[in-house]
Amino acid sequence: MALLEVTNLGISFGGLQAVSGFRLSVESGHLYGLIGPNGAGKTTAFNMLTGMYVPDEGNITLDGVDITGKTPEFISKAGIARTFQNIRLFKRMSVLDNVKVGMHNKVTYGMWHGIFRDGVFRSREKEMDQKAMELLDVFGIADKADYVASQLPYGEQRKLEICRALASEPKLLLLDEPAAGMNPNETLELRETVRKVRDDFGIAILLIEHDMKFVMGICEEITVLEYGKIIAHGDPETVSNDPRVIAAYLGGDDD
Amino acid sequence: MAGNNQKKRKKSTKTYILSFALILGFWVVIEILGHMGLLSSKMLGLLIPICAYAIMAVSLNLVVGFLGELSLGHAAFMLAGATAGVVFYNGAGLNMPQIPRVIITLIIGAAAAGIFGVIVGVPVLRFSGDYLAIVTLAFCQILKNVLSTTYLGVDSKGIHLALDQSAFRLEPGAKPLIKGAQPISGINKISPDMMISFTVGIALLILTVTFVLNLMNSRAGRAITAIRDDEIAAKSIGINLTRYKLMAFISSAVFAGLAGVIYVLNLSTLDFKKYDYNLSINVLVMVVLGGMGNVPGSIIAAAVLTLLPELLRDFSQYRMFIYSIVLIVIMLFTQAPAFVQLRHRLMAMIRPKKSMPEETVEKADGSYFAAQADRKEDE
Amino acid sequence: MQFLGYLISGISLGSVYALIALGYTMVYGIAKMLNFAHGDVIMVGGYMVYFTFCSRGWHPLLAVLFAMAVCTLLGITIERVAYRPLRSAPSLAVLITAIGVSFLLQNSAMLLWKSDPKSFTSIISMDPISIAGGQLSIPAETIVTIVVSVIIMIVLLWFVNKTRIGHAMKAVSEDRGAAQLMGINVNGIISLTFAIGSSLAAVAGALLLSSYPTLVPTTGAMPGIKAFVAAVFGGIGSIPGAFLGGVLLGVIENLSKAYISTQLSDAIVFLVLIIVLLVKPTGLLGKKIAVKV
Amino acid sequence: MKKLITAALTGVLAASFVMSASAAETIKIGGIGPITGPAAIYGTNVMHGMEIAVEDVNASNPDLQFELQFEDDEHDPEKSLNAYNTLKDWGMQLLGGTVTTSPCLAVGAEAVNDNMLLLTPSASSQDVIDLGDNVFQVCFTDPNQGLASADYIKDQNLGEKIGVIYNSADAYSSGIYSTFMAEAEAIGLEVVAEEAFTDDNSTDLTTQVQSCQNAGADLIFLPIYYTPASQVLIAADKMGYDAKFFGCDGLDGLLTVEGFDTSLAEGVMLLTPFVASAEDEKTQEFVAKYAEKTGGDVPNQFAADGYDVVGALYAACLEAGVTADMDPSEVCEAVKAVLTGGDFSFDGLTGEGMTWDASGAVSKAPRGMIIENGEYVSLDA
Repeated sequence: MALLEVTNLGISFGGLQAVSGFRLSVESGHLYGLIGPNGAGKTTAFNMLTGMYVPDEGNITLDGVDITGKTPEFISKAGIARTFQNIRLFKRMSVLDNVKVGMHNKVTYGMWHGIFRDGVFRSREKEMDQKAMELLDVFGIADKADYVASQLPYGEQRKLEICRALASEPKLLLLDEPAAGMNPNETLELRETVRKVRDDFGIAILLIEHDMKFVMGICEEITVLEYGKIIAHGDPETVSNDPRVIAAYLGGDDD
Repeated sequence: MAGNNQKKRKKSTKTYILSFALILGFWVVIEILGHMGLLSSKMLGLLIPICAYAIMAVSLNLVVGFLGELSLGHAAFMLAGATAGVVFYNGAGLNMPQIPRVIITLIIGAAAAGIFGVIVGVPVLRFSGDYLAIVTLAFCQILKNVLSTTYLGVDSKGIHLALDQSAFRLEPGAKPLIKGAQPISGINKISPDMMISFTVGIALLILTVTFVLNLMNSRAGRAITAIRDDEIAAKSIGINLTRYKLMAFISSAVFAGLAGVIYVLNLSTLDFKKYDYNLSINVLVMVVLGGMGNVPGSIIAAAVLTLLPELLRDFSQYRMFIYSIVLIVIMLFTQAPAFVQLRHRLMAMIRPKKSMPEETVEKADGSYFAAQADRKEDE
Repeated sequence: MQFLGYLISGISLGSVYALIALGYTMVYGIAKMLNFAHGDVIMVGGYMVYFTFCSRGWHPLLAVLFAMAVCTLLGITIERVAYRPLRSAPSLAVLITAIGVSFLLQNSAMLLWKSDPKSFTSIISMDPISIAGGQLSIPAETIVTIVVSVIIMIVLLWFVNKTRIGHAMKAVSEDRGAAQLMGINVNGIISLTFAIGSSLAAVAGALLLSSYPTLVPTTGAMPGIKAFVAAVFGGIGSIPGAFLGGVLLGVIENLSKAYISTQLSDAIVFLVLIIVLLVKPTGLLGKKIAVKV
Repeated sequence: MKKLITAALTGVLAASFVMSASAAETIKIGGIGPITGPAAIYGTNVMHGMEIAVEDVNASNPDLQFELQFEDDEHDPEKSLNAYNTLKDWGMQLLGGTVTTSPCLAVGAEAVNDNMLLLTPSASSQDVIDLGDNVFQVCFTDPNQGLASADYIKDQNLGEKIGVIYNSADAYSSGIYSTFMAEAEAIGLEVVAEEAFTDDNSTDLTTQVQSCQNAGADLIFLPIYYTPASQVLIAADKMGYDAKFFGCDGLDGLLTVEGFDTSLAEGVMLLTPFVASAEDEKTQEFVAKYAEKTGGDVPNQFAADGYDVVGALYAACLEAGVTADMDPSEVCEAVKAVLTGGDFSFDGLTGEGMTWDASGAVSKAPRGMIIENGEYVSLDA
């Protein structure tokens, strides 16, 4: 059985059908792409997958667990982590703390352990520090662990956000336009990072991206949305040759 | 990597050291001077209010600075704690030995404020921003108003509680504990020796500061600051928003309750009218002035703002006029971007070698008060 | 008939709240700050009318215009000196400064005009209107206040929605940065907002005191807070919301005084506020703010 | 910035070390009351009254001189304690204060601990004098006012159906109200409406007046201060409600509210110990001096109470032979002995032959007054 199984997912806002009939099957260790013109409903799909929106219809199962309409907290614990289109870091916390917050449900201890700073607190914190530094090291920003997140350059903020998502040890990582606003060099670097994440962590990655080169070069399977509906699905080559996709991109994309 | 870890530790340790050095230093100086008989009555009289306001400011900082929500009703928790404490202190606790009496009063005050914190927190935390502010203010007004019409007393027939004076009949000789809007009087001080009361106040302040700092430097505290910085991201990481918001809110209430108890025991009288939005705002001024999320800053600001009007006594009826001007000028000087830059440039001239990461550390304290502004943008 | 009497006095009080809340909501909507000193500008307006109309016998209209001019000047000065330097500072800093300004105005008034109360003569010299065969009389002040509030609300709505400057105000309200880029003079617009808000405060002061004639340096404080509550109640930033919130607040306050308990009326008013907000978290007519993920 | 604040704090501490040690040639009397904030009017009146009194007594006898320092408390118990401590540092030997009740409860408790004699001009709650045997009042105690009012209304048959409008958030007002209600019940006075307001909703009192009207009250008892009372009168006038009004000493000042149409106060009755328009020489002299000091203001009963505090303390000090070198506790014992000794009586502005008993309450005759043609006229006459 696939890691993530989405069937017939749909949601509407005030009469506007934002997404309908969305389906997806994701296997561990693979890279998936979700593309489409602006307003096609890609982020909305992400929001349903992560519990930010409650879908009107359809089913989502992760690793055999039904997560349809569950709270973000439940879904995060079940194993989905995400990043955001317009980076959402904890701006005034340190880089290290951002990652440690990511481990919120992985390394846990009760409030009173923290208040009394007992052995449990110390060992857990040590564990967190260690894991967090390792993660930061993977992304090459370990030397900036004490910086305030907002002080990082743009590209590194993207990296940190991925880092934070990975800290929750997800089975599936959702990346919402990870390359947005990056220069070609940074994009190239990011491509390597994403691959590395998939290989090192052995998780599934689903990403939304406008940069076609990026998507085509990295994803193994691509789903194309237009007006909330899937218009194409398949490997990069199939998708890029699909006349409907070409039409959609030539006609509708203003990006 | 190891170096970074050390630096990190250095940063939180710095806050701890600064906070405790401040409190203990204050205590030691006052104790020495007090025992030498060098303290003026005025200074002696200000000791407990300073402790109480410092506790209030530090606890409000938990909500405003760390959780990033504006509360205009912090005085309500102080009032809840003070009232519950006094009812015990003057009621059941009247004939107890002083030490257990004070301890139980403190516990009851803290518990009552905590319970009120739950009652307020559950509905209030569904709001944010100005709506949250107005609802906390509303709860403060409600509590004050309801207490001003409450009559409570004990006689041989048991406990009498009424919301109307005509329904309240006590046996002759029995003393009412709460009699409506009339201030409660006859509250003995913790100890006739101000130095002992002061030590109790300092101990409670240390308790508060330890709790807040430890909380903020733990998993729960990170969750709270994460919620402040970005609710949506915090949610996506699997943080239970309600749980941590309530945690911050209720902890803050509990300590406000403690502050209420020592404050009212020092004052010997409890007048519900005093605990209104003006008091909440005064504490808020301390928090903003001391720095959002800056614990030692809150303590210093509480002390300064408690002392300032007293220093202005010589100006007689002009003193509140001068106080308001000073307040505006301080705000402009510490908060206006133009002044802040000027200050930084001056600082840079004095300490030109300040390295980048250390600058970072200061910012991590959140002492540049960006909480409210950022959140506004997000909305 | 008794009920009608209570209702009318509630509407009378409510329309005063509405008038103050309109000023609050204007400033909030455009400058995005809670101007805690708004109530005290009302007080200053009240004193201005008192000294010109009540003491020197000016024509009421002239007195109100004079008060509006003084308050406008005061509002612009406050904004220029105390708020503008903090424009890009966090809004809490501005809030605290506004509280400082509020203290300053109250204490200045106390020093200038002493703390003893002054009894205000109504600027409206018409007789009360009797209805239902004299069983019920409605004070002329009530009618004037309601009419003036409605007119001001409509004018404000027209001004904001139909004029060039109004559009600029909306733009500043939506996105200050973008408005600046589009060549809108943001500082000018905010000054203008304060000018409008403060001149409204003068009118509110004159009408508040005509109905409730005690004038002391703290006269504006409590109505200011109540109007703030009313503005939130109606949906802060919304002009019709401020009006509706104000009127409802007055009615609830007076009806709970009349039928439930005079002692607990404050508690009841605030309880209703909380319940309404729980049901409708953005206030009665507030815009729903969609959080973009 | 932090350093700056720390430096300031240190400075403050240093400044507060210095204990005052001025020459002890005069007896130092302290006064505490609100001279800023919403209650400033009361404190300011008391302050000026005390100042005038000190000038008067000092002129009367060069051998015993008073020195007055008056501190602001903003009608706040906390600030009041600070004021008290400031005065202690100054070397205060006698305290004439505080003006308002709830601060007086805080300061009184401290004064009892210090054995500092406290004579309050106007903190009228019973709780104040219950604090200890060194706390005395110049004003009537609230319960007495409530009691006297109910009895007076009954005896003089002033009204059949009584309405009460009181400030439920104010110690003075609710104090009088509660004894009034108890006494009314005891003597069979019919109270048809009890209407409260608080400081937070006192902007509009029309509903309360309306309720009294609807209940058919023919006399409204107003145990409140004159400012809200003027609102009640205006509201009643606007709705054409013709009732009698009866109040306590708080109503004094009604006629002097700037801009108030005094014709509305016509027929208002009040129990008050002081009227500024009284013909007697003492009052006239005081009113003149007060006007001179304040640039034309008319004193209300608070000013007179303040004047009497100083006067009574001076007389008691003279009799007790208090000298400037005595410490506060000695002064307290001496003055207390005189005040409660049984044969001390003081003729002041607020009453002839005032005496005190061990409880601390004053005994003086309340005067029933009615306002006629814009003047107070004795009701008993």
